[in-house]
Amino acid sequence: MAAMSMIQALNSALDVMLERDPDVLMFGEDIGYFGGVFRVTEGLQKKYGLKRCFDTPISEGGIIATAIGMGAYGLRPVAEIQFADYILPAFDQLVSEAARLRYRSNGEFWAPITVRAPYGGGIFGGQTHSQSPEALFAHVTGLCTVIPSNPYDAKGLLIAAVESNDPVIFLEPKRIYNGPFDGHHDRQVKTWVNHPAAEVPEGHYTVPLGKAATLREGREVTVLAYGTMVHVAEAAIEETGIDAELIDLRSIVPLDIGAIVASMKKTGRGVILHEASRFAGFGAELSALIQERCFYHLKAPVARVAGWDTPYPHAFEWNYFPGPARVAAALKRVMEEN
Amino acid sequence: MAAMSMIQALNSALDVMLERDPDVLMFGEDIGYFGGVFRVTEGLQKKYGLKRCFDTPISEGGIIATAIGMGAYGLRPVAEIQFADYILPAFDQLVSEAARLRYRSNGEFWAPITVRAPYGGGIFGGQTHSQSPEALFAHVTGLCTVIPSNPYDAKGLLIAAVESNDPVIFLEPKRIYNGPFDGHHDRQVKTWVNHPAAEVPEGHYTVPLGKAATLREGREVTVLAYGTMVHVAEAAIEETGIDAELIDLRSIVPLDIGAIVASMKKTGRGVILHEASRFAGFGAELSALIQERCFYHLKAPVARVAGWDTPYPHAFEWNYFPGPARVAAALKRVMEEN
Amino acid sequence: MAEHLTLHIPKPPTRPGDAPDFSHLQIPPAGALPRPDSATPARELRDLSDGLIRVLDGEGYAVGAWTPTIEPQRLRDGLRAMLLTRLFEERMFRSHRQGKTSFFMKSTGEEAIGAAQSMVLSPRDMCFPTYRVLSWLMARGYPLNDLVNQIFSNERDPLRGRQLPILYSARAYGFYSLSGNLGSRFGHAVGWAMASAYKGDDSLALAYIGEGSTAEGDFHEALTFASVYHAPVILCVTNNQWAISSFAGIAGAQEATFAAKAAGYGLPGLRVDGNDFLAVWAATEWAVARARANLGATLIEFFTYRAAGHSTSDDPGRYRPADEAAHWPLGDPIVRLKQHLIAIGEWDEARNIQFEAELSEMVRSAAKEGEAVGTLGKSKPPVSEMFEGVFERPDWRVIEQRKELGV
Amino acid sequence: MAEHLTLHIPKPPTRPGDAPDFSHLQIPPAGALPRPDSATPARELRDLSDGLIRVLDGEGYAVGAWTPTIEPQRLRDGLRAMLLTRLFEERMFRSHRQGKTSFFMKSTGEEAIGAAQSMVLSPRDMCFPTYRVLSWLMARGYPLNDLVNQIFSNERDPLRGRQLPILYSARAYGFYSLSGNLGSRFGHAVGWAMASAYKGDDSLALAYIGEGSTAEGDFHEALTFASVYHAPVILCVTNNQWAISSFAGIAGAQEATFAAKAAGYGLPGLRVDGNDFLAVWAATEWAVARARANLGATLIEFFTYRAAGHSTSDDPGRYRPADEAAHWPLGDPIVRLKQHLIAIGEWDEARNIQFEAELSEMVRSAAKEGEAVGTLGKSKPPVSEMFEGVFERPDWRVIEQRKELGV
Ligand SMILES: Cc1ncc(C[n+]2csc(CCOP(=O)(O)OP(=O)(O)O)c2C)c(N)n1
Ligand SMILES: Cc1ncc(C[n+]2csc(CCOP(=O)(O)OP(=O)(O)O)c2C)c(N)n1
Ligand SMILES: [Mg+2]
Ligand SMILES: [Mg+2]
Repeated sequence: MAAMSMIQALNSALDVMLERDPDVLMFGEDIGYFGGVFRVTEGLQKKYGLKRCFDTPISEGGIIATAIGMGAYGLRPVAEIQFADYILPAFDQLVSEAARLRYRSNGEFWAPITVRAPYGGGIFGGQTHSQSPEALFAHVTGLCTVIPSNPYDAKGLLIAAVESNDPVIFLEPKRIYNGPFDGHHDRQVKTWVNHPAAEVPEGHYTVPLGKAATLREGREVTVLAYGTMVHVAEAAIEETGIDAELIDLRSIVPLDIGAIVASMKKTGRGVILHEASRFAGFGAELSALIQERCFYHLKAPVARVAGWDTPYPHAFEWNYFPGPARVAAALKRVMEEN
Repeated sequence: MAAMSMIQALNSALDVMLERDPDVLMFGEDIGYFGGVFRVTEGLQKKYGLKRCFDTPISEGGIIATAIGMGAYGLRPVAEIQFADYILPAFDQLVSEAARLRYRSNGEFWAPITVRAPYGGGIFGGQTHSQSPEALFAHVTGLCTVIPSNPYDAKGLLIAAVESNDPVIFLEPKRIYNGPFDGHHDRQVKTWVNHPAAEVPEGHYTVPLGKAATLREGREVTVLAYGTMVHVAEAAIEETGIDAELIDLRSIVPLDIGAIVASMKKTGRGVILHEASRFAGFGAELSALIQERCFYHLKAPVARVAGWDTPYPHAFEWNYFPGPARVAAALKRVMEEN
Repeated sequence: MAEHLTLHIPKPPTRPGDAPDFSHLQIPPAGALPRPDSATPARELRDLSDGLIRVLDGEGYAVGAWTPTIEPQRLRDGLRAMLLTRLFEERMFRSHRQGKTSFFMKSTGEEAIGAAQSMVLSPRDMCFPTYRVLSWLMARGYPLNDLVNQIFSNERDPLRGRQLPILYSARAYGFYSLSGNLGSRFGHAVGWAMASAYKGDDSLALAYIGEGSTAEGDFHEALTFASVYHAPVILCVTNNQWAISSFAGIAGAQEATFAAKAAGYGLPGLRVDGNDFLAVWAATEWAVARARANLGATLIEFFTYRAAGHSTSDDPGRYRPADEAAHWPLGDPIVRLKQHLIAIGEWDEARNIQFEAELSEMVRSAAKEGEAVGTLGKSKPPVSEMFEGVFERPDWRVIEQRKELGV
Repeated sequence: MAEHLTLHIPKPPTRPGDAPDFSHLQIPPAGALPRPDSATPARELRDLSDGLIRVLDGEGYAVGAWTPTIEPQRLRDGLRAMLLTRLFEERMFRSHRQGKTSFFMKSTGEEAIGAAQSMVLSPRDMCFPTYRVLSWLMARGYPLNDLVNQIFSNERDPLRGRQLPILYSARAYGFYSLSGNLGSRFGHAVGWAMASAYKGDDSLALAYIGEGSTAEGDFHEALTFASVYHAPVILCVTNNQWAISSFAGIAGAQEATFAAKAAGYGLPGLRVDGNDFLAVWAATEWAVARARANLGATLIEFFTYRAAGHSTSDDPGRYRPADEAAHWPLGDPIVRLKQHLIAIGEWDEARNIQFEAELSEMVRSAAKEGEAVGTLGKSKPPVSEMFEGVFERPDWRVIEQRKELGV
């Protein structure tokens, strides 16, 4: 067992899969010789050769189309999109092709592809290096969408994604690549060292898609989060002293509805978090599901804390980002009601 | 005043705008000489000349990129996408460019474009001629999304869209192009003739974006719908005899939150309808908003009736389509609770 | 310098009411072009993009360097596949008029392309089709019943009612899953071919795209990947002059040939008479040899004509001269192959009449059988099929919804 | 036929540790290519796509048919714009190291392109830039202060803190709004040009795209529309050999030139020495004349070299020989223009030294002024700016959210 950062854990997952399965290969912009702009594929081309991990033209649509064709042939391609913001030129490929291939061909063809993309804000990346498009994928029947919050999960989920026979969008919160981030941007930057979830086995293991993790049990309120917001939630819970149950969804499709409902029935109060802008974001689905399934247990309206309904603004990153103060305020509000 | 079908009303709106404003022009696949596969632009090329209404290459991304450039120059282009399903190759143009241009340039450039697309199911069009992608647009800050349910609104909303200085996605429920459709697919096909909303003035008028229409006042339950589902709702309300208030949202961005909240506070019960698949669909946002804003008025969980979470299946259209029986069942369920 | 700028909107030479006019086309005689070795560097092949590879002359004789060597029986098999396609499509088109299916499309005039290529390619190769290459399946003996059942969306529909008629999938016949959206599978062929090369396999990929659809970004992306990674793929543009109501000029045909696009990627671009079974065959053999020699992709433009309407929803008389099809200068591919077989003494009218009767009867009986199972709405797969295959294993949403629907 | 298929992955000739090697490049001498009239049909111009239009020879003399006629003062203005760009970028790069901004990118070695084109194009034309054509703005006298304030995202940032540094927008200077996503504005230029033609206006559009980004579908779509509608637009590929860590071969440069892509659209494709101010000028004049004569679009490939790292986040020593830039055979555009001015007797070293000092002082004082307003995080526009400009008029969501945030 070694302490790994999220980047190292992801690299290890890819390494393990390249080693185990000759049908696994990966490609994307700058991921070959250079090892990717975030260095997630560092060393893999050198270790496994040019054709197992290589650079592609700057053409996200072409990357995904190529991956789908390879997947249909029988390989397990892992495509990297350099930033999740740049996945949109491939949106039609993902929605009209990857997500629909199995269904429309009655299982003759399918797309066992994994699409990795650094995602989310908090790095002063401005509008086109900070977005969180998960809601767009969640609405598409036939796509899985995974968002890890720590190195252990990142590795286990990525291996599960690569081994899955369904197309998986694997969103990597880039702000927590090198250390957990609780939204206190003015405090010292942390690394993953000494974080319990940074203890990552060297070899093969999986974290199943569709299983949430209850990171903190609590009786008063349920907090649903994923990615970076899990750490923000932890900070806000600690700071408010509220006895909250914190659930890290880990994948939003498949969604662990059982865990959500059980917790909400227990606490009767809920706060949903995401970085993406609020309107028609994934929090809306969570809120609707809770309301439909736990209505008679609810003691207060379920709250959403999310990015504002504006594009991601460079200079106002910390006004936009739903940090611990906003989460704490929502927790208190939800506790005060009724 | 003339009785017009939705197609005629849309054609009339475009005619009025071509006549009034030399900066209005339109283009899309097969819309020129031929007048469009649904004939919405019929006669316009002949009347206004080749350059006011013309055919384009089959390239949705190119169509929207061209429209944005023209819009930035100062024209008011109206682009047709032949089916809403085929808008996805232009998704990046719409999200990363049209929606963000004004914001990122601090108002130096903007994209006063209207993107029309026949939309929704009910015509046995199979997977790629039946989809309802409105939720994907609703989540994108900077885009307006409009969905008319009748000829009068269609014309007034389309003129408002063309005159708007913001980019508008204008989704035309193709099943009601030629007549209202209440989901009783086994009954005789109706035309718009004699429908009150088919009385359409010849000239210029607008229906403002962001203003819902209360089509039926009621005290027991609020039904929120748009497009074809408005007619399904009417049928289901009539058939159940429940005293429902029916709100036609007309545009989902901007959303008439005032009308929704006022009605929900009055009735305390709600049913939300859309054709699109349920998960992370626009109904989720409506449900979440209601729950957040009307929690203490709610007598029962707000229900969603929507397409199933599968691709749109050709042979099972009527099993998939959320027809009057499913809506009626939801109405009854919502009335029975508590 | 002009007084002021003007916007150019391309227009076809003729419209309804005009006499058909193909005089703007430059049709070189059969046999005119040389046949460079298939290992020739792309930059030396540019002339092939502006010419037209033609083998069959006006009398049905094969002439010139591109003449392929084909066993007469194979030629008859080709004729059979084309004729079967023609007859089957006519029957199904009528079925649509009778309300037996929701939708149908014909490939009239383009049958040589799929038929010849299906025969040249090996069973291990994979074709990424458009909706207009049914002859590929016909040449490989795909069961007519399965086609009919898919078209009628009935209980025996191999795609279980999930897909619009004619959007077949037939993996065992080297025929990739079709879908309604244009262009988006062109790059899958490149990915497939790259996968085959990655594995040291010998399976090639072949993809089709309509000339109208070449305007999609996917086309360029596929060519770029094919070029950069030397993918063993044959990329085919079927230039049938029309994209629904839009003439090929709207896709740029007045500015350059579609084959000429190959040069920008360093690929050979062949321009081929698509109504000439032998020319299609020869060009395909050339591209196959090139791909198998690890020399990468070839772009082929098949110059042909969409003789029928776009689909059952279309009336071409609204946008082109009613009798334009009859004036297409490259003739009918079935007539031309038949003429060739007769010219070389391997066929005659009497056999042809019998042949046609046999094939018609096959089609008739397949249609009847399908009708017995059920036509649109009269029979369909179990409704539960709607919920299958969204993911490899159903998730709670489809399980719950299936329960809610009671199926 | 090969034994079995293999997958080809392109590789650059050298990597870190290797000696730089540009021997694979074919660099023709200056003045070698003819200059056909700008009304020449595209198909007669294909040789221009494979050659290289060069004007300045090794001694700084202008030679050959492409030699433009430029007033010496205009040449000095061009030199000024380039030098100012170079000095400004060096200063801001250092500011990034000092934490004064979040991000920066340099255009070192590519300054001739934006500068010459900005001067050839008229004030009414619109440029659709990439992030590497600051010299366009410099040539038009865009205020340095505004640049600095944008880069520092401070209170006076003309884009009100909404945009990443260097993603300027400057309508009055013919400079369209930049964004981080690559390629997606190339088609806007075509739309703009079509709009101008639609209105009978005389405004042209000019767009840039990196050679790496030509692989995006947007590139093809823009060329297709430009070709079909004869749009008065100049479409420029800046082939600076690198796309972050990926050499141009990953974008297809080993298979064909980028200029060669024009032929597939029936457009002229010029390949131009991008480090030669006079060649850039001449080629641009040619394309402008063509566009103004309603003869449509031109594709120009500028052959150049990205001498610096990709951005402040990049260390090119990780993927290419450390001293590769110094070996670029086409030299430094600033040095070459200066040498030319001296050769024709319109400049000397002494004036150059003074010139540099003046420009350095301008940059220094603009930087200082910006620093006085505030650097990253030390000063910013009012937070309420975050909520402005989403729509023309704010909707209830931003109104409520603004209230919630208390701004
Ligand atoms: C992405 C997309 N855009 C638009 C359409 C609508 N559409 C269906 S067929 C067609 C014309 C296709 O023309 P072409 O590519 O020439 O093929 P052909 O029908 O001539 O074989 C169009 C525009 C579609 N199916 N998919
Ligand atoms: C759509 C999109 N994909 C990927 C990126 C990430 N990215 C930023 S710059 C760059 C390289 C661009 O190379 P090139 O087009 O050659 O331009 P250059 O930087 O050399 O001027 C990449 C891949 C992006 N910004 N946008
Ligand atoms: Mg066609
Ligand atoms: Mg570059």
